[in-house]
Amino acid sequence: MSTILWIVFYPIIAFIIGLFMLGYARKFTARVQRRYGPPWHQLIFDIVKLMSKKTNISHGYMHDIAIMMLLGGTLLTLLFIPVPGFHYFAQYGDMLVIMYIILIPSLGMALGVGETANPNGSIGISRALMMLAGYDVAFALSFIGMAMLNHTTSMYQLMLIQQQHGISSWGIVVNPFLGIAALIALQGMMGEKPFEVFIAPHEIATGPMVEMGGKYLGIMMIQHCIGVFLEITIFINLFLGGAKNWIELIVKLFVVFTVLLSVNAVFGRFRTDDAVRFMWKIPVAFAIIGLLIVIL
Amino acid sequence: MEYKTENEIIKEIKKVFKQAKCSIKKERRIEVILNKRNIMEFALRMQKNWDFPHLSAISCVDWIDEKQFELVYHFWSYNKKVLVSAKIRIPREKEPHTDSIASLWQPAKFFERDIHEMFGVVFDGNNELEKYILTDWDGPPPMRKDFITREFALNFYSYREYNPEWLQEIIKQGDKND
Amino acid sequence: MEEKLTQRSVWEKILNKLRKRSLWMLHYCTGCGAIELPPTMTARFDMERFGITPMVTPRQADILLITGYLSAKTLKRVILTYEQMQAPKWVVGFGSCTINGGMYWNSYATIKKLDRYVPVEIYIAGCMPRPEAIINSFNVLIQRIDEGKANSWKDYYENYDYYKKNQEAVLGKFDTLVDIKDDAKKFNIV
Amino acid sequence: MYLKTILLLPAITFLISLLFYKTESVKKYLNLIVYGILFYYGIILYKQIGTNFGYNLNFSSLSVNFNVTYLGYFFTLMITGLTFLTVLFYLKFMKDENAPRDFYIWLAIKTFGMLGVVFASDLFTFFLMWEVMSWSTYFVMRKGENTQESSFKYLIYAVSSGMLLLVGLTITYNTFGTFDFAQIHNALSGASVSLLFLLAVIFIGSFAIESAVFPLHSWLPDSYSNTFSPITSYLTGISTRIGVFAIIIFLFNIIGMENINKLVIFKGISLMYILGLISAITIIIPTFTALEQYDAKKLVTWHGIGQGGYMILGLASGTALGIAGGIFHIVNHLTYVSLILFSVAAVEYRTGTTNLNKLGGLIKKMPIEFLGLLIGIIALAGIPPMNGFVSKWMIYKTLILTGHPILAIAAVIGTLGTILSVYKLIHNIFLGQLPPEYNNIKEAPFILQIPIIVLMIVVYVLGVYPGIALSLIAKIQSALNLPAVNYTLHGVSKEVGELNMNVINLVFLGGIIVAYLIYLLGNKRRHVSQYNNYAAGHFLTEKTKYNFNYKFYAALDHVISPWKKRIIERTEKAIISFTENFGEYFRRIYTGNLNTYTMYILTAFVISIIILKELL
Repeated sequence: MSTILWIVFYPIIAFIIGLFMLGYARKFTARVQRRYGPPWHQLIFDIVKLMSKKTNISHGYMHDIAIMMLLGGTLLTLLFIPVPGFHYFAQYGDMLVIMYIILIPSLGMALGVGETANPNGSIGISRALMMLAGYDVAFALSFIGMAMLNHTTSMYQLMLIQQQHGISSWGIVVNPFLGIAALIALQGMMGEKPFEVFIAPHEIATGPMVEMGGKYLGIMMIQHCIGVFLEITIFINLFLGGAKNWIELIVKLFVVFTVLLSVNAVFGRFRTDDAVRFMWKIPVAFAIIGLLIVIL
Repeated sequence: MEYKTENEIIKEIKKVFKQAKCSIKKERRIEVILNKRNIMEFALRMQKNWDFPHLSAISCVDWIDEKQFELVYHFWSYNKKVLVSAKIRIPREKEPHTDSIASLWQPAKFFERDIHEMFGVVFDGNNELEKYILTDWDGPPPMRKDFITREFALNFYSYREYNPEWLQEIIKQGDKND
Repeated sequence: MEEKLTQRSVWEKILNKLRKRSLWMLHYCTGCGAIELPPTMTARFDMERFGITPMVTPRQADILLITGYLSAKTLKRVILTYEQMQAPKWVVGFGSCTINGGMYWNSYATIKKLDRYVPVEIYIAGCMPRPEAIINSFNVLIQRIDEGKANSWKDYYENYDYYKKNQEAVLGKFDTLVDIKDDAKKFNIV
Repeated sequence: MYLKTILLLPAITFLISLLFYKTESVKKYLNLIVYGILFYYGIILYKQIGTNFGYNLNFSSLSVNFNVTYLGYFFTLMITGLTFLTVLFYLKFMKDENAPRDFYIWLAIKTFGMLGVVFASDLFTFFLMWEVMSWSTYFVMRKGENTQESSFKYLIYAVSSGMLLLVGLTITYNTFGTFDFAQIHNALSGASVSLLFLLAVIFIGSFAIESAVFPLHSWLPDSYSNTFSPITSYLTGISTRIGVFAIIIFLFNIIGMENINKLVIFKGISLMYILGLISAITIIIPTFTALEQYDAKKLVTWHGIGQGGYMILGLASGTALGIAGGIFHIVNHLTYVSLILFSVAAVEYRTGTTNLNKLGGLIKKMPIEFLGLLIGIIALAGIPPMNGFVSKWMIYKTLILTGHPILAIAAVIGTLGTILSVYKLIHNIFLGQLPPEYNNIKEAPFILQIPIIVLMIVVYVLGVYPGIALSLIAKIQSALNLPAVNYTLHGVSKEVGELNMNVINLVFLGGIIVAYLIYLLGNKRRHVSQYNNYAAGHFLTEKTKYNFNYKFYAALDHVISPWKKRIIERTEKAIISFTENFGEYFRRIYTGNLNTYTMYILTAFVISIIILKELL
């Protein structure tokens, strides 16, 4: 019975935390630019406005299904991530499964945006996939390193191992190189400023979201809130020892997010091939050093 | 004498075009008034023999009372650093024709297209004379002097009445509280 | 221009309360108005406090900001962009050029009264209004949305023929592939 | 006895195609029926696993004998199934007038060859059937325009692989005096490591050529994609996998598990590790060359090589889970690659081209092909609900747990390359703007859609219920006395680290339903045409080409191009030019005038006298 309750409320909690994280993100960047910035709960207004739009356009049934695949895939990934108090699904699929399920939302969106027949969208998707090829190498490397270190690929076991004796057993403390590689890769995965080329508003009119309006953009916003929560929890579970209770998780979420945002607020935007070169040079180098430490 | 290069150029032009009236307006500026027939040859010589590779502009002047258009071709020489403005007169009818020098200079296509749109002068030999600024405009060429813009604008577009009654109430409120 | 106060359900009132705090702006930067926007967005005046951020495509935008004079050629593009936007949408005319032609009042090319062609919600007077005027006008817009009076976009659907006639008087026949009358029925706006 | 009927049926089709050589229409339907029966027998062969049947050739002491093993049954299912679907697709795809007359003859011989290889129980029959198969593959590949040069290239590779196999055959025969697998296996345990090593290199080398492993893969893309599309799908699906079958037989049947770890070169590096490294490179290089292909068939055939690398990587890992993953990947690959190529062929049937730069926006006209291609590419990229993911997951898990980081990283990079090129494939064909010339295209005829729908169901069912195939694979592993993988109906059981595809599938469907409810929260939506699009205020019409297909991953190209040295193409060109010069030099001997010839005869006469004097 409690699992069903968790299954229903866990996505809602994740959505609310993600909502306030994004509100915090806009306030943080505003404060860095010495202005007040929107209120914390700004996203509630945005999502309500988008969902209540009177007219909506779509370019075909694939466009509609893509939006459902986007949100459905994110909810699927969310339920597979162990969180304090709920790890029922985590035993059915390990980290490898999560690394692949995370691709379903982006594939779904790519198909939907492809159908809108707008080259801005296609260019955005091709850049997003190239960025994926860039940051996923370092992320996979760091995950493989952690898995080989602890001889398990299940995220829940990894979390438990890291919680045995406090801070000293955290992934990032045990093997800092893998941790830093994963952090840089996370910057790319979240699409934060230096690696934000695929939704560049000036060059390709927000890339994939060019033809998304009304409720389509609303659902994308909801997915973005859950996605933010989801990606950072993966990093926390792998390298910061997961969390025993929700307060610890929220604190860690905001700390890691501040690190990402501080880079995001002050950086320009890499070109795609420079971003991929950067991603294949520095984080991969860190990860390989970490791996060597693990093997030898 | 101070205008050495300018006089040499004029001597050269005079050698070929006897009846052209050349005068030096000021330092490094020469004005050549030609007959409309030999503008083509003049332009060819300017580019090929007299080292004036740069056609900076073609402009058109509407002499409405003399019922003539005046086309001014501005040639510039990088080495001699002199600007020669060749002027020709064409009659001011509905669709005056003159031959185009687009074959010599690429930019001439653009200048001639502009003059065609604004003055209605047709340049034979330049096949790209469609509209590009006033694409949705089907009125007369607007830069001609006989086209009075104000009168056209007043009756083509509708204006807001300048002093509507709802504005007066707001003004009255404004007077009351200050 | 009397406001038809539609009797609004409670749900509509709540929605308006939330909707008013998030307005996404698509500015059609023509004429000299565009340069007034960066100061309103950045540190000194900070428009984002009211949830107003610039957006790039008409699909995502709620406000279409016309920031200067419109020639016949650009008016055609503005109409296409306006029809690509999702209702409820509002046009904000910026500066005197959109009100009555501004200093180009006697030009043969520019249109003089914007709201003959596209329903305009707010006009901001000034031969380029300062950021304070812009923010003040946005607050007026927010307040009108809150009271449910900002219904100029319905006007476009209701008497589309009036607008179409004016547009074709200036621009001649053109097709924006958006069937406004059918939209009005399908989304039961009329 | 079903084994005889299965081997007999291709002979019948051979006769039919000879009889009705001219009348294409009759030949098509008859062949379809016979291949249907063949497929039926292939399925019910399950009851007669273990039966064998020998037939000795009277002109020599050698004998040709076959037996049915679980692995044989596994491959028969795949061969007969795919052949039936290809013949069904070919039926409608080829118009009667430009259909090559002799295609069915060579197809019959090739099926006979493949079935023979799969059932062979000793090296001699194996070699015999191997030659029949590789020759008939050359002729099957010859169908279609401009296939001459590329299929000739395949022939050179196939013949050299056959010759290598012959060398291996002779060595085993005169050291062990027998051809039978079992006897060789027992004799090998006593043999010295160097002999074992020599045999391993020869045999795996020749099989590697056939299954297009990294250095020897350059023949595959051109030869497979220049022929007609159904043949491409047939060849990519099954033809190269017989090489993998041969590697399985050689590694686990002849050498056997126990003396595989004897093959250690020095300290840590064993032969299996090298095989793993080669297959890792086979995964990376082809997937990143597939990125820039602009022809759909070439792109998918390049992936054929890449996926082959996964299979061998699974086999080389040596653990129960890894081998099961490798074998499972064979059947997965067969299903989703032929699904993709059948969809591409259906598109080609209607539009006439597979050039990715010319197509676009066909989703509105051919939705079923789009669905087929979509499910195919999800499986090819290895994304959960489909079957491709399960075998890849097994391979990754073993590589990580047995401590092969480099192989695991190579596999991950390979997957990334696959995801990128796979999206380009579906985007350039089905998404984006529909070019005006394809405005009045209809759906592909129903016969072409049957194979697509059948394969779609198979890919999805195998994805959610991998247990079906894994049960057969477990029997195969125990038959080859390897540790069998402990599987459940929906994945892998708890001891090895739980994977339950059904849970993933159900939760995904649940997520989609929740998303659909939120979608319904918003107001109605209207479908708009592709010309009602944001183009910065521009009025889009049919004349404006508003599409992004050409050079889809230009930025990644800038990053990768310095590393592309085209090593293989350059070595091939070097070999070709070397043989040409050598031939040229040798040709000068025949000068053509008479007296040089008499002079040759005289010198030959004198030399022979001298030698004879020595001997006597």
